[in-house]
Amino acid sequence: MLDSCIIRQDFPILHQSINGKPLVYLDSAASSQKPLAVIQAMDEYYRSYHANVHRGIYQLSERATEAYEQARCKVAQFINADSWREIVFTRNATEAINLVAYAWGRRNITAKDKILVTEMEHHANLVPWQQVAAETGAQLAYIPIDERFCCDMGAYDALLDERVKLVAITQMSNVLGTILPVREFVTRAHAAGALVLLDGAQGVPHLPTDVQSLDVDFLAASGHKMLGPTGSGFLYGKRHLLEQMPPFLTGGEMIRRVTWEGAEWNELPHKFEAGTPSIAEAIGLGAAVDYLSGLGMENVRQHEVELTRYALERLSQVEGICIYGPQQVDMRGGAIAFNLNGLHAHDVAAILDREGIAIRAGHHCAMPLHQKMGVMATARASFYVYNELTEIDRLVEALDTARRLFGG
Amino acid sequence: MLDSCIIRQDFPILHQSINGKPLVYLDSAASSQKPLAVIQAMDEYYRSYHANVHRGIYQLSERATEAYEQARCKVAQFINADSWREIVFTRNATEAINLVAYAWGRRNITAKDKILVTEMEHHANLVPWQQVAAETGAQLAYIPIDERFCCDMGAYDALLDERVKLVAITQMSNVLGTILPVREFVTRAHAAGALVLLDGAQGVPHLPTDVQSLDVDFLAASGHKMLGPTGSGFLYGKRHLLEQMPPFLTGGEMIRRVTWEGAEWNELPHKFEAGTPSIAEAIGLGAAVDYLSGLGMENVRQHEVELTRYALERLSQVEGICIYGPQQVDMRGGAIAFNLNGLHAHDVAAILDREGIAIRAGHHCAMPLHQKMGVMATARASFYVYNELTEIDRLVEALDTARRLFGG
Amino acid sequence: MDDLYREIILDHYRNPRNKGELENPTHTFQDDNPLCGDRIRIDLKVNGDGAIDQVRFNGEGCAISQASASMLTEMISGKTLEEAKALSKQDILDALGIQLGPVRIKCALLPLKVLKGAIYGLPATFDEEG
Amino acid sequence: MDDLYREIILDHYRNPRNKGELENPTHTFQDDNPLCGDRIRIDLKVNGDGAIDQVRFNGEGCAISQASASMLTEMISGKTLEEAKALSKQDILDALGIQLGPVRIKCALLPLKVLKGAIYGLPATFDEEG
Ligand SMILES: Cc1ncc(COP(=O)(O)O)c(C=O)c1O
Ligand SMILES: Cc1ncc(COP(=O)(O)O)c(C=O)c1O
Repeated sequence: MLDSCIIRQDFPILHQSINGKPLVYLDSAASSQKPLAVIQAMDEYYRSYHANVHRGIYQLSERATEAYEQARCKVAQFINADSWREIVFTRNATEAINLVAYAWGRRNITAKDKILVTEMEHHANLVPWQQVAAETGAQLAYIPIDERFCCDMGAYDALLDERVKLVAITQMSNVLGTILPVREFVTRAHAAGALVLLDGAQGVPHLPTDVQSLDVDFLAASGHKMLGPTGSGFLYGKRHLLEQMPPFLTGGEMIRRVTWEGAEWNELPHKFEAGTPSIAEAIGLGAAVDYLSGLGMENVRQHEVELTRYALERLSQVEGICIYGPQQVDMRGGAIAFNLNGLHAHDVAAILDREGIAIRAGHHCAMPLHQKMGVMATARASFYVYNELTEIDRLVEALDTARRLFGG
Repeated sequence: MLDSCIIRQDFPILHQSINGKPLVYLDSAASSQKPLAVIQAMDEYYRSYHANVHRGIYQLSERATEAYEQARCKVAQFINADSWREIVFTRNATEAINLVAYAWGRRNITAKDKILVTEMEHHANLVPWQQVAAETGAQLAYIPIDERFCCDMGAYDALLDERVKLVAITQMSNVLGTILPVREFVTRAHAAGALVLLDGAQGVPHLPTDVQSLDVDFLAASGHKMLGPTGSGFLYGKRHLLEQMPPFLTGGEMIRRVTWEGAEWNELPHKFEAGTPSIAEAIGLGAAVDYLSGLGMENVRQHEVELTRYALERLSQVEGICIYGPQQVDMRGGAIAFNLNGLHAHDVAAILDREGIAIRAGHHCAMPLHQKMGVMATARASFYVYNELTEIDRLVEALDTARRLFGG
Repeated sequence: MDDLYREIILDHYRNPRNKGELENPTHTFQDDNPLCGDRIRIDLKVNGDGAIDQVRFNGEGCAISQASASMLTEMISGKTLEEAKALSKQDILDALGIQLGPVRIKCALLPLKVLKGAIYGLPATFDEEG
Repeated sequence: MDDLYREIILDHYRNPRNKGELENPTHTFQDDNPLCGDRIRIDLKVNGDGAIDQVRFNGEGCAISQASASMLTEMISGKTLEEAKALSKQDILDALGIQLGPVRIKCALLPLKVLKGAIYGLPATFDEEG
């Protein structure tokens, strides 16, 4: 495991008490905390070289441009993209998926086509495709999950006919923790002539991710879930696809030339970045990527495997608990959804908050999945590099407290 | 005038030297610098209460939600919106305009309709309407500017027939400095049955702006040009219009309910904010608005009037200079575009950079306007609350240096 | 141990008052909060004098929403419709007597929203501006 | 006073070499950088041995782009097409002998881009990755 003692020193937010108890932050699947390196990179930008990028002929602007574009290169390397031109900065994973839905989906999908998503998708990788389907007349079909909380690959094969234009799947479920066999999904999709969009919002922060070996066509990710600032996210797209796509948002920066009659577009990736970009956010994301690379993504994954293993073991002993998700740690990440018998998840979260423990409760932006599981809400604990085993002990104790309070 | 000595203490970036000379930052029209209050508000957020907003039942998330929504209220008050529900946070003004172009424009504008824009629009308020026109078959017409660099209101009247659905105009030109008679534009547009979108990217940072008294239907603005962080901007829209519009980006946060078949949308303004929002950015923008309100927008305007008056006077004495924009300070803001006879604007900017002076050179995202003025590029100096008269002296001296270098 | 779950709230949650449904209600309404899955239905029987003779609630959800519904039924039993209409958000929060964050406040106010829906025959809008 | 505008650059800018156009060029190309409005055209006359007999450039723009074009014409005069093809970005930057930021570097390289366009009959792509 990583030495979380050392890592925790880099995260100022963790050194506080909530209701007199040391904070235990178990909601990284919603948004991760930020190391000093990220906070300071942005602070330094604002204090010493903020300026608008790309068109400035003065030193502040040149420094800002260089830092902004360097951040792009770091992200490209982090996911092993072939070129920095394949990285488009966005506000979050949601915007990245919408970009594809607007600039590729609405142009390439027609009434006779099909889009496949899994039953465990986050709304971000579901509602945009419902909208594309509604507007184009295409059919949206769901790849079912089985009783082990994994995708039913036989059912996937059965759905995958030549009408399928796009398979949009998550790399890791934000509810169940399930890790999908992405390479397998891609091979079959490509054989059927479909493209694959990977929602990496949960996967990229927690798993080594290589877009070239996965061979996905698009990848969306959230910077703020991988130690980066809010307002940061990105889209990766294969270059020839991005080249063919029309722009999405239009305005300054993304044009080469504008006349009274119309406009020519800028080269990649600027074609997809209209207006003043989120400069500090990109720089912060670059620092986050450096931090993660410094730890090593294999080590990050291993750290979370250990936390998850221990958590599953300890949690399964809590009376009346129901855990939703795969049991085997090699098939899952560190987002663990559960319910306590007879307690609403909101009440569980509220009691835990009193104990200084931050977890999430609700549908986690996956309402259809919850409907399928027959519950309106679940409680969810999720881990990251700064979590340690003793925090899981605190979680388990607090759950016992909650059970006693409501049981009695 | 404002006491820029005191104000400058709040802007750490200004206390540096470029090539051994104290930095003179004259590019605030591209992006303003940030006061400590803004930098620290974001820093504090990341160090002490970062969490995802809106759905968290723990204290960090509740604090973050409260700060995020308070920032929205501050922005609403700053432009005197009727309700915080009329404020949608965006990355920048460009995204705000695109939101309207997608969610209102493409739904309400048809082949028989007309859109009017002025000849001095920034690409952000031009290219999106070219795209709407191209996709819907509507006609895009240009309200011409006259030899005083003002809109020809007679020509506007002549263009304004019952086919016009939208008039999209800038509050202040980012090249010419021209302030448009917005109320007048609106009265005539509404009489003709057209809506008005105001591009406030330059206006809102520099002029007291009251959306209710202006009666504009939409207002777009950039947070990063009004002392706020990068990645911040907003759209104001009249509530009944926003209510009627379908969402733009879809995903988490913006839904009320999702089923396998489709989704119901959340209430305003969340319907238009898909995915994890730019939380630190909104908080930073709130702090920026507090800072500006503390100075008083009337005082900000007056400060810039004095700077502009002095700058026009001093610059007009520079040999071989041509200034593009109105002469009267009451008709204009503090963005001053010019060229030196025989020198390319790039060379001017590069020489000025050697003197520590940051100005912008190019087409300033207004290529058609430059085409009309018969130049490929202009140099532009622009002012904000932290600029002082002596910096204008430095600018004028450096222009003389440039002239000598290339003239000789 | 805990302000949020005062004994009275736990008591109403564990032993809800007036839980169930009425056969022929004069007024009925149902709504939910999809964010957390709280669901509340309220049935009223109002007599000729405009007084609430009988009230029942049904539903599922967290302790706050269920306790709030149970307490609300006690507050309005025997009252006139006019008195019930006059109930404010603050009355509910006072009865609960706890501090609530932005998410939980929606749980607490759902029953009142449903009651107003039953009385007016329409979903009430609680605009936080008001 | 200034590295960016070394005397040699100012000299080429003020007194451009080989400026103008050729009557019957064997190769010609024109391109611009719309960001700043720099525009360059290059005409070549290549003889039977594949050597560049005559070269002219025309255009407008900033001192960097114009000086770069002027210097480039001197560099390729009398050279073979093969030698001209072999010219790299670095060769141009070395000739200018100055440090350039990301915006100005495009100005400096526009003439080379146009030259390659003339030789290959196609716009060259300068991918900064390469
Ligand atoms: C699997 C998954 N996809 C997409 C998203 C959306 O991410 P964002 O809110 O950054 O757009 C999330 C985060 O909530 C997620 O967990
Ligand atoms: C008049 C005007 N409109 C729109 C914009 C675009 O602003 P942003 O880059 O923040 O989207 C600008 C800024 O460059 C501007 O000056």
